[in-house]
Amino acid sequence: MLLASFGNFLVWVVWIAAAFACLGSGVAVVSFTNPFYSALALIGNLGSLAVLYLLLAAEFVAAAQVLVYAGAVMVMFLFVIAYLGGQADAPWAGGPSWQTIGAVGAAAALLVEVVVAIGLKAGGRLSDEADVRRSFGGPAQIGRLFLTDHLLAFEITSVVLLAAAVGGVVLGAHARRGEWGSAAPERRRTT
Amino acid sequence: MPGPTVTWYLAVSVVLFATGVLGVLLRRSPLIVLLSLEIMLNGANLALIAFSRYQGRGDGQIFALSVMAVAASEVVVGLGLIVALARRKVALDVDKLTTLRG
Amino acid sequence: MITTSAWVCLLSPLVACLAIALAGNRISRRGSGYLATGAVALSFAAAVVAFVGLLGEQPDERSHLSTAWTWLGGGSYHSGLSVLVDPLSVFMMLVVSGVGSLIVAYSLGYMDGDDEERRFFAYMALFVFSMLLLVQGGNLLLLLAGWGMVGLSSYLLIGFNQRRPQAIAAAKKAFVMNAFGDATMVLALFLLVQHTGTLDFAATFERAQGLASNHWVVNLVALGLLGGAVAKSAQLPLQTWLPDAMEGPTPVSALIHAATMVTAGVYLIVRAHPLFELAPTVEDLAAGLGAATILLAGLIALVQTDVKRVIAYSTMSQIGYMFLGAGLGSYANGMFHLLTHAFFKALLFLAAGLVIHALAGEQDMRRMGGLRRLMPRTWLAFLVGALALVGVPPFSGFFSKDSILAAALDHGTYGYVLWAAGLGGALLTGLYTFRMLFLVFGGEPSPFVREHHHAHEGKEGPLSMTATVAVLAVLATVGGWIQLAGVWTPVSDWLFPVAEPLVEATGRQEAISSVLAVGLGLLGAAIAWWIYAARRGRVPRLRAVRTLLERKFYFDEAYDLVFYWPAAAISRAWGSLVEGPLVGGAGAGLGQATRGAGRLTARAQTGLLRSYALAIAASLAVLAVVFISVR
Amino acid sequence: MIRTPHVDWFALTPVLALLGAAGVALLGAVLVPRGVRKPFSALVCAGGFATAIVFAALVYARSAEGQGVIADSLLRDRFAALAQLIVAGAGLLCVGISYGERTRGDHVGEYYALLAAAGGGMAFLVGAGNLMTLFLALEWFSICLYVLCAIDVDLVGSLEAGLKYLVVGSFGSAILLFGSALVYGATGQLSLEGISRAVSAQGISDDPLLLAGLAMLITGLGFKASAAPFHMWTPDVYQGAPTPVTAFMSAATKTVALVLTLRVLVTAFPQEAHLWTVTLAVVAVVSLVVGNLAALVQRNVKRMLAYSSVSHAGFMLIPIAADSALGGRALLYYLIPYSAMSLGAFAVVAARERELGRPVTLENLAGFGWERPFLGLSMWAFMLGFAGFPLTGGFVGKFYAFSAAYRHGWTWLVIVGVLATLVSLYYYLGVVRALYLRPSAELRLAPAGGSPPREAVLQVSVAAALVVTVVSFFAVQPIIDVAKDAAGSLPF
Amino acid sequence: MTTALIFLPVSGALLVWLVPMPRAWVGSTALLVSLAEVALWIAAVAGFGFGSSGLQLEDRASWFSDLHVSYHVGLYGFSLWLVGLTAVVLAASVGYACSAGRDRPRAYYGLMLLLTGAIVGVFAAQDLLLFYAFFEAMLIPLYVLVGVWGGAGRIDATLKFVLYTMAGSLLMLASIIVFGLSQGTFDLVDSGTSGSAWLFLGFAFAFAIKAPLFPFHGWLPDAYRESSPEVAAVLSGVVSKAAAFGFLRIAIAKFPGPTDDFRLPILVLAAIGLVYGSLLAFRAPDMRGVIAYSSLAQMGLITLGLFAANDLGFDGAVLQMVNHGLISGALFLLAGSVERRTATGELSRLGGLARGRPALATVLLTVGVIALAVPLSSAFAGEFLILAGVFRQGWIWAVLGAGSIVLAAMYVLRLISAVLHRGVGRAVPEQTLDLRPAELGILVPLVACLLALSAWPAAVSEHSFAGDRPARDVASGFRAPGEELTAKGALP
Repeated sequence: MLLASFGNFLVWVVWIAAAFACLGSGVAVVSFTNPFYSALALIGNLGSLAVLYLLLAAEFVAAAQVLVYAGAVMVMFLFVIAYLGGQADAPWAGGPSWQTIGAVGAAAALLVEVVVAIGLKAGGRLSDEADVRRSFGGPAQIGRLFLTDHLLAFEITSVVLLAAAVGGVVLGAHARRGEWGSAAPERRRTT
Repeated sequence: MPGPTVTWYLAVSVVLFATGVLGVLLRRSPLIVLLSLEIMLNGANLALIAFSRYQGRGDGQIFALSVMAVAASEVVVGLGLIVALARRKVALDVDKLTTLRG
Repeated sequence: MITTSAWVCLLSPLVACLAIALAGNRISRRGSGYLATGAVALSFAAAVVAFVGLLGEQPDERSHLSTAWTWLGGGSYHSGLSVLVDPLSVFMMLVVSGVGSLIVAYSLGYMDGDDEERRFFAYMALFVFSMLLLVQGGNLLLLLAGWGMVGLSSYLLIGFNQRRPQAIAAAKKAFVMNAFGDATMVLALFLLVQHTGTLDFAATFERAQGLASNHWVVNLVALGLLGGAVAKSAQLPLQTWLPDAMEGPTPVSALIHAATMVTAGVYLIVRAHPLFELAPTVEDLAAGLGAATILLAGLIALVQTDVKRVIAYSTMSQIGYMFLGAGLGSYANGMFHLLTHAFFKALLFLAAGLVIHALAGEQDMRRMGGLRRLMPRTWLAFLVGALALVGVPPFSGFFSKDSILAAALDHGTYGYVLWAAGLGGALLTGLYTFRMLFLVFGGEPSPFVREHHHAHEGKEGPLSMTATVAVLAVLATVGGWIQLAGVWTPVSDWLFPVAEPLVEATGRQEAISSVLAVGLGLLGAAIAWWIYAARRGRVPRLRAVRTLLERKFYFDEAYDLVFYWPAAAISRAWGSLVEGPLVGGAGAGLGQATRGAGRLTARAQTGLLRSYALAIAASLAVLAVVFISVR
Repeated sequence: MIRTPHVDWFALTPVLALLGAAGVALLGAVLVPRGVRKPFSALVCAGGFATAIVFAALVYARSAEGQGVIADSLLRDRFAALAQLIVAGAGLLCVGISYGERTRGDHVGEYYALLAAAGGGMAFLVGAGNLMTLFLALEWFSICLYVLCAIDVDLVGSLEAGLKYLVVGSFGSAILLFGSALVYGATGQLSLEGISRAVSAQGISDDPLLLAGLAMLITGLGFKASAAPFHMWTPDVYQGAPTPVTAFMSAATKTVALVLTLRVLVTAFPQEAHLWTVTLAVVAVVSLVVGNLAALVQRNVKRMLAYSSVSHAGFMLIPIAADSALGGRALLYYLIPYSAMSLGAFAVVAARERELGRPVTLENLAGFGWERPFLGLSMWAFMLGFAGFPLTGGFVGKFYAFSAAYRHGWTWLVIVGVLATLVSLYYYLGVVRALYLRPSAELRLAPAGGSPPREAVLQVSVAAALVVTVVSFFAVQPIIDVAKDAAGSLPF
Repeated sequence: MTTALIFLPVSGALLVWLVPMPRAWVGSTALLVSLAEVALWIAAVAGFGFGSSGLQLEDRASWFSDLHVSYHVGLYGFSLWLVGLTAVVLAASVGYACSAGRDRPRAYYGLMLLLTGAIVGVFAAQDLLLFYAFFEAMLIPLYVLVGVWGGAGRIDATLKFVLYTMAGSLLMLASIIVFGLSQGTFDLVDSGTSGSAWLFLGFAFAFAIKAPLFPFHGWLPDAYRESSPEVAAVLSGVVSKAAAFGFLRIAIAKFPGPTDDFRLPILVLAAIGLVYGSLLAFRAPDMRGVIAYSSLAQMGLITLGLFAANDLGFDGAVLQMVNHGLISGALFLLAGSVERRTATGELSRLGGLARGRPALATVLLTVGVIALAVPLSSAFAGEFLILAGVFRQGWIWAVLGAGSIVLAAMYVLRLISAVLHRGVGRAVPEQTLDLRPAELGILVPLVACLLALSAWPAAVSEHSFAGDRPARDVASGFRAPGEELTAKGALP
């Protein structure tokens, strides 16, 4: 009993730490002027999210999050940022424009609305969660689901990744030719 | 004292999502916009996993995993575009992408 | 037999008209004249046949309706394309085709050399057809059709000289004023259609009796018809077109604006007398208008300088007598005067035509004079016409006009007024007629005459012209002898089955009227002699009166003021205030506004990616609020 | 031991045909010699779409009763099959339009591979049976389209279009995803029918989470359908993207998005019909207003057509909002001539663009109708079809759409639609005016070396679009019968 | 038979477009086809049972059954006359175009023939949607005919024309949908009557613009001035009759209640239009302007007759439709002939054309005097019946009508004298030719028709409706006695 409540206390501590890290790094991503720092902050964000996933009994997802997301994807990000050189822009520079006001307003409105929705729901039945087996969220369960009910989702995911890869190749490939209007008539004249 | 309920996780996910929205709406650097999009997707992922736990069903996690892959794909294409734009010597500022307008 | 000849009478001028129109250059100018003359003569022959045919029947059987086909039908209303042959229509057929053939023949000479002779004769034939349709039409609708068609041919013939702006203007004026009359008539017809369901003469008149108690309807019907009659016959207040119509060639003036068309109003009143009799007020109005016209036209005629205009005013004045008679219910006398008037007025016009012809188209009396010596036979003919006009026995005018005056005496107090007006008219008639006679023929030849007069191969005109004038002179002399009131009344008897008179003057009334009328007429002539021939007196210098008369009592100006200018002003105002800004502008304004909105919408599309996302987020925020709050 | 589920491969054949074509084309990009690479990959892609058409028709014929595939993650029914037919047809025509595109350069193999892949994603999406496959398939074809839009990497406009599409599209997708998460949280279900069942079983039709999720789903779908106010990416992307890609997007993406909207709303949210019908009606009205007004002032033809597609989203949302079998029929009918007209119109624009070597505006379209009688006539027909004139299926489509609105009791929506049509006439006829009424002397572009050779393939595509546009007016009955059966798959 | 009447010209159009032939043959082929149409119409008259009521020469085929829309055509007496008017005026117009010569003959004549088919279709359609389809289909060729072959201001004129017309007809579409769906069928013969004022107004608005009635005539002056003369002849002579036909066949026959309720306002508008048009015609500076505004006046008059809603009014209106069609057609063609000779239609620069040009003078004079409704002319007959009919609704209408006869005399005479008479105008060259045989060959038949009608107006007025009671015929929905309303299409 005591152990359980201590466990819960510990969970709370971890949760609070992770949640604040998550939110803080999220805000940092949005606020840093240098994309490089933003990207680093996002890595922190992803890591803290992985902790939250663990608390939600999603071990496999948490692992994937760290490995695939924070690892592979963000490395790519950092490479590109390094390649392009960080071009900074100040999000709040130039005082509030209508875009800024609208952005803050819309984001705040969405936040409030969903929070209100959650609150209304929570007043009802959102607090009691289902009992789950220990294997919940483990690789075995995930694997089974991916190969049975969600086989198609699995396959689609691969197709999406393949398409993105092709896209990356197409867009990243070097090919220099003229622009509309200038190059085209020239070419025609030579043929 | 029970542990944090789904509601708390959801609150985090919503704030995260809103932060992402704010980033997309405010930032002019396409790189940071892409990062903000990632934050939005992660907010959604957190919600999915929280609900998955709440409902006791695994499909939310499956969904979240797929979303990760999708997010990666978007990043690939997005970065490719940004690189291509940078090669065209276009300033990396979404507010300067206004040849198409009106 | 009778109806066949009536159809022949009606259609032969139309055929001639179409033949000339279609033949174009394939027919010679002369040929077209002969064709037209022949056709009208054929009409006359056919009219005579019909006349003889009717004579052979009992008086109360003398009515034949022949329908070719249903001309117009709508719902249960039908009007046939039909001719009516009865004493009245035969009477008019004879006058129209008879005088018509004489005048068309006269035109052969008068129009000789004009390079648009064919057109002239086609129009003339068309006119005769129209006039015959008017008098023969078997129902009110066809009467109206003829009514309009004579207006049309009158328009065409007045404006025959297409290069003369005055001629074109006069033609338009005549047509439009007549169209006004047509319009009132058509309204009367609508009333009749609504209340009787038909326009056939017999049926309409019969059913109209049932409307006698409905004063509004019968009065309005009669008034509408009277409007048409007044316009066509150039009576007050629609008289102003007739003098202007003298722009037409002289034979046209003789045929249309003296002998036939302008008297159609009288025919209408007589034909539709059952309707008028239901509305005695309107009848009195008709008589009153006639009387007023007598005086007004006589007065204006005193100051006219154009020889044809003087005759035209005298025509108005004489038709005033006919209106007086018809309005009083003395139908046969009105018709009789119509007949004699056709003779002597045609004669006057044609004789004047000889003069004009000889003077190369000059019509101003002030430049004439002394023609008696140069054109003695013409002078004689003109004198006969003048005497008949003034009503000196034994010339034809005497017999017809005085009976009308006598009838007025049988009409109570109002009758006395009318009678007095008629007598005044007689005085004026003598005055202006002989003024004209003396101015044209009297005295020594003026310099102008000496310079311009040219004899036509030593004669006073081509044979076609002089012969016609001669015939008409004879007719103007003897034409009245077919009736002497109270003694010898074939005309009245002939018309009795169609138009039973309402008044019957006594012998004493006849005698008093005759003596006074003749006396006053001669008095007028004497005054004219005193001033214009003997040059012993002078015209009183009444500047105001003179101006009033010369401006024809300001009728033209008044009409311009009341009708033309307002219409033109409204038209201009609508054009600039309604058509452009409202009608055209409404559409354009809406279009502009829409395009403006479009420009604004497109401006919202800034090209800024972030604003696109913001639009989505903001819409989502709104949508979610609505969903959560409405549920 | 995992028991692999039974897979109804037949239901997947249209998708697989396209995926196969994409794969072969991709291989061709590497293996086939440069000289024949273009005809090869085009042929493979066309073959893929043609095969997909055949299979979709077969699936249609053999799916009188709808059924789920693999735990209902994919639905095999006539509704999906018909939509696949339209998508595949659009893809086939798009191949014809693309063939003459010059600037394809080195990436021709990848281009056709991505086109086929996008087609495959769409074909999958219309059958999506749960929110996960829905989101994934949406991303599948979206990512392909992002790349396709930007494939003219030499053109800043194309890249700009690609980036805008990517950012705004991902933004929309993220919203859709979050909405899916909320719906999932509220109902515990991902499958569309499961959601509806759960809602009625738990009596949570007024659940705020569910409703917030629904709002987000509608936003995400409205974005894909380019309905105002979620439309703002459309003009820029349509203008900037290569014209054949724009043609494909305007026809196929719209078809898919609208079909999916109908399916999701009707299948998963029948209990919320009182909310989403009104919402869609309002969105339709806003789309009509915004699309038509903004199109009025456009000079660039592609941009004008983009706004016109916004307004057509409005028109086609009307029958969806009507929430009835008639509405479903109306939508499915309307999509057929609409897709044909849209493809055809962009095809003509592409032809002109290739002649001139510069973007097509109303000014430089002058006299085109006389220079190219067939293309001009076709463009005329497409414009009239957009404007809802008779002799084109656009007329019958509008008629059905309005009928559905009236049946739903929304006469006001009919009036709005009618007024919007009136406004739209101005710019549609503006194109006809440019084609025929303006003398071509105003054109100062006389291409050096004479006009480029006529493209038989493009002309055939335009002819096919024309035939569909016109025939759908005369042969309403068979098409409506098909649409009726297809709409019958949905639980109205 | 009716189908043949509709599709003979359409197939002629296809013939002209598709069969290769020398340019010179195109015009004569088109002329031949339009003459064949006239011949076909004569055959139809010969086989027409004027005595019996109900629809004749009927053809029917289902178009799409779920909404009960069918291809249903047939003729009543009055439609037969209007079809004849169409055939004759279009034949004359095509003939005129042949004699004048037109650029791009294939396109031109094809469109003219297409227009013929569409107009005949309007008069024959017995299904509301089909009616609408034909009604709109008229606009398609007209838009190009006015816009391409018109005068300097043609582009704005066409735009105005089309937008105005469509504004009305789209509202009509809304009305059609509501009416058809609420009746359960779109068939005009099968459907019953409706008491809805809004629907009535929808239809009335469309027809009021098309006719046009005051104040919806904003498009009229430009369209009639800027189009080529033969197209103006068709516009004012025939196309405007489609509106009058619509009033008669749909607005009045299907909405007896609202017709009663709105009689006064419509009569007021018609009467204002009559006076207004006459006054503006009196002021118009050019030939076309005079004819255009007189058309406005005449359409007002016809509307007066229709909304008199009694035997005389209906008969007169039909007669006057035919009259005005022929008159206005002939006048526009004459205006065209004059403009070809003098290069202007401005009255102040014309004049003196009569002398030495007897054919021109005779024809213009004849048509003119018929136009001003001189008694004994067919126009007089028509006006007489109309005004006698409307007289029963109130004397004021007839008084205004009669007043307009005077005004008509004023403006027609002004026109005639300004063109034919007075001194020779500045714009009239000395060697100006008379009408050539080709022109006479076109105009003389028109004039002959008018003269024949003048001799026997009852040919039309008594053979337009069944029996002696047009009003009853209209009220019964043009059904043969005893033929009951078949509720074939009624929805459950």
